[in-house]
Amino acid sequence: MTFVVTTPSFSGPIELLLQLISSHDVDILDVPLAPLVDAFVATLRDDTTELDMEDLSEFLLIGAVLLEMKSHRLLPGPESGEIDEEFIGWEERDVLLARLLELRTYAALADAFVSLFERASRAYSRLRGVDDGFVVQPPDLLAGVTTTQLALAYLRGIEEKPVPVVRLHHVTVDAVTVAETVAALSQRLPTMGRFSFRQLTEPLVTRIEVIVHFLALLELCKLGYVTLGQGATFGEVQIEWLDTNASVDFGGVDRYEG
Amino acid sequence: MRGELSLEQKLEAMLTVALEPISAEELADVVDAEAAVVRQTLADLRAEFLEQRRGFQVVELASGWVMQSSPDVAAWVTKFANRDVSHRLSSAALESLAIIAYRQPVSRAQISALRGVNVDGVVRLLEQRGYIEELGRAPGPGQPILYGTTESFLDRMGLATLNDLPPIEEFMPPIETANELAEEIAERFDDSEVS
Amino acid sequence: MRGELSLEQKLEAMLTVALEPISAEELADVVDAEAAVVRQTLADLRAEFLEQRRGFQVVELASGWVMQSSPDVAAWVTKFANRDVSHRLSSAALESLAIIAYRQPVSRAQISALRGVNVDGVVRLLEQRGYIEELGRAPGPGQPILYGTTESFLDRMGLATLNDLPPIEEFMPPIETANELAEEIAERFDDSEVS
Repeated sequence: MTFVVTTPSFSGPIELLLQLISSHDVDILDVPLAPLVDAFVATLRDDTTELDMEDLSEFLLIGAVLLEMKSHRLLPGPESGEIDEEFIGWEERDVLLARLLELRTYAALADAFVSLFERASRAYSRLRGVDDGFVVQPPDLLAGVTTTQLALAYLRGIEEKPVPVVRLHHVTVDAVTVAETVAALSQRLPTMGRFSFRQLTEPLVTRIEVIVHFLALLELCKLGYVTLGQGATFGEVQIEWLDTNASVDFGGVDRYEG
Repeated sequence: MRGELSLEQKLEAMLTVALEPISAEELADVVDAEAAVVRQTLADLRAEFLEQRRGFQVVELASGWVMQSSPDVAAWVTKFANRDVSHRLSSAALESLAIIAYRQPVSRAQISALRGVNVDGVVRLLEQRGYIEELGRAPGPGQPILYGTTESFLDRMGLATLNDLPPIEEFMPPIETANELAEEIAERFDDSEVS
Repeated sequence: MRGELSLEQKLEAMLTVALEPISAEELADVVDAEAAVVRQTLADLRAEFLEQRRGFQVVELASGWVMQSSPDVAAWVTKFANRDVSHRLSSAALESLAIIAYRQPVSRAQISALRGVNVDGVVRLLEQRGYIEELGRAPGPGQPILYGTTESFLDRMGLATLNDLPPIEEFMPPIETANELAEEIAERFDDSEVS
């Protein structure tokens, strides 16, 4: 399903909103974003709607893009860092041209890289090594290697590599619902004191898991079990469990599959 | 037929036997010669094998010198080489890799400012595949990680040093393209001002 | 500058790359030539390398033809092989060794799938250094060699048996334990589908 949003200046699917803003047909300054989020949360809490994680991430993505666009419009002056420093005083279109030319250059270089890679990968090195019959008494290459280092090397060795195929068992592992995560967190958090979102999500592997944790925390915050705070803009999100004796009521937590 | 053994002979034997690239210094150490002499001899050998159009070549990679089959003969060799072909990188990944290679040390924000899209995923992929690594952190707010290419990147490109990368000037778009682009941009700007 | 590839060039490349001796018939099959012609060309190559006093030679062994270091240079090859490498194993080699230790019996293809890179050279090195050995062959297509660790590996790690390896779970974050489990289950499913 797609999210239909209603604002004073626009009513329709959120993707369309983004499209219209991008093409300057709607001014982002005319679009209040808070009601969009409220509507989103309301949809989440509506038991009768079924959501999948893709729609959810889609909304979050579009929301983030809108937020960024709006903040760019609201904040004075460009802040894009060093890249643009050398171009101070240039017309906007000159900067754009310079960037396009540079990009074309790198795209051409990327092609050159491909031929270099291909050529190099067609050269195979020798595997035979020293022939039998040589007295080889090499030093012990394992000297000083502890069993712990070996175990850690194993973990590095099997670390998830980018795999171009979709393996179904990942889905099984990652199929954690927000409701389940709320339940799990309400067990863990009371013993953890004050900690950051980064600490909480450090061991998580996939982006979906992190998103699910984030949503679960928002849930718990809305339900009044935790406080979320941020010291500075872009600072770490700090999480603290509020001392409450009430047990967590899962009734209000939406159940959607990951 | 004994006689003195030549330096070429010793180096050839070692490259025949080695399972990993070896630096000129390490070879020099074993054969008891100056590293500079070893380097020159290896360069001569490389030229000699190339000129004789042998099926093998001596090459300097970032991690050292190796003897390998000549890429021209690849089609005939795969059956015995039985080695996996290098993973393909997407064009987005290749472009980011090119930016990193030529602008290192460079932060994700800088790459993404240039490419106009978020590059977190691509940078992570390049790092996992061993093409790039952290070189350190930039001073200033947020202390962003600075990336550069790895030795393994050069090895896989068949290059010894970053100086062997193709010169960037050769890849800049010709002046006509620049003019065309400039016109396109001007049109687009005018359009948006009208609407 | 390409032009036709010569028979010499193709044969040289194949011998450069091959791990095991290859028969003239097998070589002839790949290059699409008469075995007699191949045999003659190989004999000529052998004579040529001998005459040029190269550090490598092409020889016919009982099981086929190989390219190897020339016997004249044996003393230097021994020195090279025994050179005082202050080295430890490279981290790539150590990772492969660890995978073999924990997953044995395991094939090269399996290790390579886990590590995401080719491991032929590394496995060969570990075998030559006596840390791993062939345990047998897997059933199924190609009958790949299965590797395991040697007694000497246990000795050097100070372990009595493989059971004394530290349990890997102790080093894993919980999520990875779950993934690991899922992978094992998936593998078991794959196996049962194959067999």
